[in-house]
Amino acid sequence: MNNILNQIGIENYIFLSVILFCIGVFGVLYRRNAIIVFMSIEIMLNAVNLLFVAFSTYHQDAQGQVFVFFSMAVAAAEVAVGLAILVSIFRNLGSITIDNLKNLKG
Amino acid sequence: MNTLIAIIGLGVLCLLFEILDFRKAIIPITIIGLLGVLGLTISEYNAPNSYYNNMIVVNKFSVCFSSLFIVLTIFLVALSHNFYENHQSKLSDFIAIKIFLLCGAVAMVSFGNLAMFFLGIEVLSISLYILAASNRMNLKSNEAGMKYFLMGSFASGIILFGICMIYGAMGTFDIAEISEMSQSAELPIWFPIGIVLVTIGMFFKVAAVPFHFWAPDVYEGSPALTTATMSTLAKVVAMATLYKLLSAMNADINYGFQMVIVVISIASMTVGNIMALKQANVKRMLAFSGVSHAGFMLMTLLSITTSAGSLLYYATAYSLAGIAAFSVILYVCKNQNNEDITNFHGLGKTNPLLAAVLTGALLSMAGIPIFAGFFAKLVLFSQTIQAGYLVVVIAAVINSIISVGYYFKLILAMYGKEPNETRTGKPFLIYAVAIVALVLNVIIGLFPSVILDLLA
Amino acid sequence: MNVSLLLILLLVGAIVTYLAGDKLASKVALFFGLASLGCTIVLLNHYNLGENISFITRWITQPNVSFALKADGLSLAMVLLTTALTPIIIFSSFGNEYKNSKAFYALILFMSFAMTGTFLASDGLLYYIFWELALIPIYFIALIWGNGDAEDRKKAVVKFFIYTLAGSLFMLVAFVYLYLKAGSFLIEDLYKLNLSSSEQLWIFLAFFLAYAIKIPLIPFHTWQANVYQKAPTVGTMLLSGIMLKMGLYSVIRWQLPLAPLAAKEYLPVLIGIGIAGVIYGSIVALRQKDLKKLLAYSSLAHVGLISAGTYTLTLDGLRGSVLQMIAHGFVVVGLFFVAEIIFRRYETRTIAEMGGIRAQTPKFTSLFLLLVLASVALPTTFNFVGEFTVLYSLSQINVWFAVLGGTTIILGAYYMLKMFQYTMLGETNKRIFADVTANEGITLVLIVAVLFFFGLYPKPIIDLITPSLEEILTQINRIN
Amino acid sequence: MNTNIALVLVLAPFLGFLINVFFGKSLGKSVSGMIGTVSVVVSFVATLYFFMQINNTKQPLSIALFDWIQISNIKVNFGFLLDQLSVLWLLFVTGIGALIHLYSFSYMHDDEKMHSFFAYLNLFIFFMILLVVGSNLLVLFIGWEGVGLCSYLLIGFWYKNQHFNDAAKKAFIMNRIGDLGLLVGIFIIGNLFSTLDYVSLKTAITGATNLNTYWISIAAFCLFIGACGKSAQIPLYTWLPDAMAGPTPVSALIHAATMVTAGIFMITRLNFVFDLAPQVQTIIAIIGAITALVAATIGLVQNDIKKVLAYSTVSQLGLMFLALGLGAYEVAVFHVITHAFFKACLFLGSGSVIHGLHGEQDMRKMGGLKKAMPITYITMLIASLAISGIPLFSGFFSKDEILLVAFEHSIPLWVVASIASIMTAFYMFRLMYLTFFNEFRGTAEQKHHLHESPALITFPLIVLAVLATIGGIISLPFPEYNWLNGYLAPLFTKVATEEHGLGSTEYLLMTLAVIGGVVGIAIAYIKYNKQNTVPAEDAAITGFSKVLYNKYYVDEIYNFVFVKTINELSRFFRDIVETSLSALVFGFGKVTNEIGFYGKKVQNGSIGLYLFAFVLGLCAIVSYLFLAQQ
Repeated sequence: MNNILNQIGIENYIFLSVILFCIGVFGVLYRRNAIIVFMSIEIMLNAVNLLFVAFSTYHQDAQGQVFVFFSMAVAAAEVAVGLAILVSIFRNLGSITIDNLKNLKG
Repeated sequence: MNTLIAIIGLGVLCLLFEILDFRKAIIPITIIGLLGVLGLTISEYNAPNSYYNNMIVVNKFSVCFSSLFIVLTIFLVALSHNFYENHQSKLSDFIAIKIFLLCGAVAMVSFGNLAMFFLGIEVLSISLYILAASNRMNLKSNEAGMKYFLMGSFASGIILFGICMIYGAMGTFDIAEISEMSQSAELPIWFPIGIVLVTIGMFFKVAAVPFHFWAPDVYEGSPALTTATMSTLAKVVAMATLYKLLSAMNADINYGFQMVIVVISIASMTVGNIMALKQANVKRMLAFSGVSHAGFMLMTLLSITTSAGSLLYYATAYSLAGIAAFSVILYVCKNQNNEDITNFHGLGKTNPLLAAVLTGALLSMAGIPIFAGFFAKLVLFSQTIQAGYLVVVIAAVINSIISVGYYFKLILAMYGKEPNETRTGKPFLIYAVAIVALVLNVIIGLFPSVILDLLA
Repeated sequence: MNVSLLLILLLVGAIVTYLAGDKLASKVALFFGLASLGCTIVLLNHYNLGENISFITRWITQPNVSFALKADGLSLAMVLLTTALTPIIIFSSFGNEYKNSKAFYALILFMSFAMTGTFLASDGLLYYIFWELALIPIYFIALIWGNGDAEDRKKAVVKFFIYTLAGSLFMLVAFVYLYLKAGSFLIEDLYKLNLSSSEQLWIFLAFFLAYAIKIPLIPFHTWQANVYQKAPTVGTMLLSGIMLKMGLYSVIRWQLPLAPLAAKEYLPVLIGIGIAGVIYGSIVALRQKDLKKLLAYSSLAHVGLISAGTYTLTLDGLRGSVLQMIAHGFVVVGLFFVAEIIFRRYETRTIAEMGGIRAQTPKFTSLFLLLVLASVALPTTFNFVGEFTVLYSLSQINVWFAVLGGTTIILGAYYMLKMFQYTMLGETNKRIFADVTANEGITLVLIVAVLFFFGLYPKPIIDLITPSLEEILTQINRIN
Repeated sequence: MNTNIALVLVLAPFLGFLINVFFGKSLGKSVSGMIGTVSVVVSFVATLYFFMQINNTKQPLSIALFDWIQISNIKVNFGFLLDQLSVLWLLFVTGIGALIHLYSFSYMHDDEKMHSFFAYLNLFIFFMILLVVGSNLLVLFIGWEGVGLCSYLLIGFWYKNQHFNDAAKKAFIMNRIGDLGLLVGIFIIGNLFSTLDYVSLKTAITGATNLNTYWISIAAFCLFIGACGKSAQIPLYTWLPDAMAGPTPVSALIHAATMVTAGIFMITRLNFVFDLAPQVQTIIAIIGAITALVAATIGLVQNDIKKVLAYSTVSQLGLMFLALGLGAYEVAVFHVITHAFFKACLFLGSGSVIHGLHGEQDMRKMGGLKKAMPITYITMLIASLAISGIPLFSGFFSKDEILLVAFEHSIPLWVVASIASIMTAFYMFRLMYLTFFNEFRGTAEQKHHLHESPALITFPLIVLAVLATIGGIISLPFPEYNWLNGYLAPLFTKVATEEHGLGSTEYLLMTLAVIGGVVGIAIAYIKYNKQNTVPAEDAAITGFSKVLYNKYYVDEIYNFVFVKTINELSRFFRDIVETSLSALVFGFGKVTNEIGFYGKKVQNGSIGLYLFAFVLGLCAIVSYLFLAQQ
């Protein structure tokens, strides 16, 4: 493990995560389908998870990996709630495009 | 620590009551339970301690804010009785969620480890997502929930990324260690980046400009009691957490960062107040007012080493006024489809007491003396001037003037117009909450030392 | 025995009045008004005997705020004005029926509580709190019990509230700044500060904004006429009789001693603003159609002169201003009451719809005329004593100030007599005008009696205020 | 003792005023009139007491009552000063006052508000006494403003007529213009000498070595403005003719004999100040001469009997100011006294005529009243002869002294004054002929009711006519017989005009003046008695006499230049400035509201936008902190 990190360098992990994170961000910004937006958020979270693991190895410290479990659990809970909301929106509206959600404004 | 466990126990108890069919006892028992927890919390005031490898740190700061949160939750629970009259079967769920929300809140001000901070913030947020969307059949509520959820989890992602950067820089999640290490000369650039990202995530939670756009929409769409929760409890929690985060990690608030805070603070006040002027929906108006108050509270970050007391005072004043105002709004808009200002016409004639309470609450928010809001602003101004930011204070003063414009719109509606409907019933709990909240507000207004000296 | 008793009495009075119910409210309020007047007189007696009737106790530790009430001659004179006018104002309202009168009278007493507090407070923050508190009751009085179109009224009243609040918030900032320098809000500690002249300038300006709006000085007066017109007469009396004196009093008590260098540097400008107010107010008053508006502009002119007197920074100027404040308080209350008496009978405030009243009501006419004469400062009225002293002090600065300020003698006579002519004189009005009732008569006679008594014998008041004004003057002239 | 009598002197009319105000109506007309008259008589008696005393002892009496106003360096006492001047003045104020009260008893008997008339008259006497006896300038100022007030009340006595009210208001305001001047003068004196008390002022001035004559001149000029207002001199004279709107006794008392001489009193009182300001004295003399001439020319063509007398008063006051300006104070005082006698007599006589004709004042509708009203005729004739300066009548002596003094100082002034005197003779006899000679020109109804006025009216006329005849003896042009100069001498710092005998020049001048007077009378006789001309109707008046008839259009000019301007200004302030100031304040609110309105459009409900703003904010902060800082 340590070896690989030495070969590749922590910066590259960071760059990868940042790129992944940005992909997630752009997904959230540009996609209009709620499910895909959820997935983009998941990409963001997973990018961070990746970085956590990398840092964990970098610091030779297990805390980072434990934190990943935390974040995964939280993400799961979040998505569960999100999907539930989505379902009720679909029931009321018959669509899951977030552009339809413009009743509240001004 | 005991607080946290007791609160969770209370939440579980709530859910059990439903199973055991003790529905009627839920609210009284919860209130009594929360009062007990309050006592328990206060007893720890003079006994700072840390638990579970510093996961939880109990100190004066956490005790004070936790107590405030518990008090606010008591009010919110008391208001639930009337609000959920027609949803008796779900009462326990709502109450339990509120209590879990409190859990998250307490965790957020007593964390000793970033993991605890993250957990707390997520528990709080998820509970709020649920509450926001809790009126399933109402599209507005759905929309509010969805907006809040999407933006909230986006912000959570940012916070998580920030935490990750901090971890990358320091190799630990423990606040005390981070604080110690941050004193050293050579810090990886990741650390400030992480701090900034976390701060931005928290700016979102307190709804500071330009991260505030969710607030009015979500406040408007959510059921009124949820709006009350968000605008009082959630806002105060987020602000306290941000404060604690920045002060506990001994983060280097350099000149550039202070400028950012100055700009965001002024922008929040200004945008919030100006936008509030033209609102016809009271909840929306209070949302923007909340944005501006966030701007005020952000001023405490400019003198972070000394301003804990004033933040506590401001938060208490603001949230008590908010509770009082929302209890009146709950009463007035009970059977209405909307919260338009027209609903308040003639309240001064039909319900003079409630009208007086709402007036008092609004005056407090506007910062008129003898109400706590005045002292809150005074202390804030004095600290900020001392920190050398006269500009911010001038901006804040101008904003206070603008804010009077919309607060008085509501007062005018209550006293200047004829009532267009009869209002019946005097729900005891709503009256009680409204009056107690306002009286507490006035008391701490008359004796500010009671609160200010707690964190001196 | 100390002055806090007076505040307690008024506050308790407000509460008891509210609890007494609609029927008894007016009488209970009058009782407390008279009781506070009695209390003031007793306190005055104690003060004259050299007893200490001040009251001070620590209120808030952090920030360091004290509940400090200091009674010196100046404060007591203003308190006397307040507590003397309050029962008169309450009594004057006996002829009217008010909806929800318990709240109405409670608000009057509450307002007089706040104003008394403003005059007594010797702690900056306490003073500020009373200052703001006084604003709230008048807002509601004008809003709920006012007259005219509801929308217009709302606009005027809200403008008034926001405008005055806007000014005073800057004063708050100034106070906070001073506090950070001195570590206390107590006036004695603030007096000890050594501020640079630029600091003084900013502080002066912050105070000036608050006071210029409250007094009001031109061009900050735009709220005044509308609010005076829209507010119920009782509210107008409170506003013009007492509340605007708060601003003038504060100039003497707070603004000048705290920032004397700025005041000295801009002395001609400040006096100029005051005098411009005299001329402008008088000229605008000439062509007002509404009686209350006319009186409002006359008030603008008078306070312009008073403020010019205070800004002379001489003992005469200050003394004349204080005398004129008290005199103006009484006369303006009387004149607004006259407007109310006419309104009770003719349901109008438009001057063109009046006229020919004199033939029907000799008593009322005489009293009205006496008030008009007092207002134009005829010798032997109290107003003359004040106006003369102020003009004299202006002449000491520059004779032209006295000449320009003295135009009030001419213009004041012009608009007041014109008003009197078209309201009272002329062919007998066809509508019946019942002569004043006993209540109305007593009120007017009391006011007139006060004006003429002190016009001939102002010595007690001069003796009361002079020592404290001298003290303030030494503070103004201290060398940093 | 003296204090008490002085208090009685001052307060008796005030008591009369109070009684009449509060109980007048219930007491009935006769009693209220009685009280009014008696109270003035009491004052007169008290005055006589003081007169005797002071004439004997030559010592002025100072009476201090209480401290009134206190200003930094000056304590103003409410006190009285009874000296030669004030007692002399009091004598004719209360004396003529008593006579006119008596006269009013009958004259106003038909008026329903007789008690308030007496109340006002009493109040006037009270203030006039205060004006005269005050020991300092501020007490004088009380009286000064007080008499102005009473004048206002009495001009507008018939308040149902708005024109009368306008006249009253005009009088008050023009007086107040003067009052401001007086007040400023008082201020300057106070600033210069730290006292307002006459006695200490005099000591301060006479004792001082280096006086600030510049400021003293300005003070004197300001005081003179005050005198102009009260004594109706150019440019502040226009109120006096209008003041004839009041009842005739008022015109006689206030606007002829007493109040309008207050300016002369004040200047005489402060002669030591004016003596230090020669330029101002010149101005006074010139203004006085011009006023005398201008008013006389206007008087030539007036048809209202009271207007003629009013302009005559203005003209005579001008002569007095001429004397004052030339430093001949005692001469001015002398003329004040004789003028009070004959002018009061003339006014009361005209009142008697008006009374007889039931309110008619237009001389074109009179004529031939000689037979119907013999006493009125004779007394008025005497007074007219006096005013025209016919030898042996009182006016001859006083006027002649003025002309003499004028001649000594400046020929042009003498010429102007002489022309004014000739005109006086002309218009007075124009008045006499139009009123009393030839045939009656009024309605038959009026003719039927023509009668001599009752005794209460004729008695004062007779008394005044006698005084007008013999009044000259108090100051005969022979030094050894000149009682007045000797009496007043202690007042003046400068030695009064050299006590020279009458040389040939003087006799020549005297003759010239007499001839002038006779010529004036002769012209009037030819035109209005011989040719029996009746002045044309208003519309038919043309040419220069139209300008004269319309008083040189001064009222119109004043109206246009001052009243209109100030009213337009007021309208401009009210409609434009006030509105725009108000709009400015509202503007702040409006602008913020507008911004709020557009802000609402930004908040369009789209999550995409919200998130975009979020990311934008994030990028901005991060780039500011980490890129801009590098």
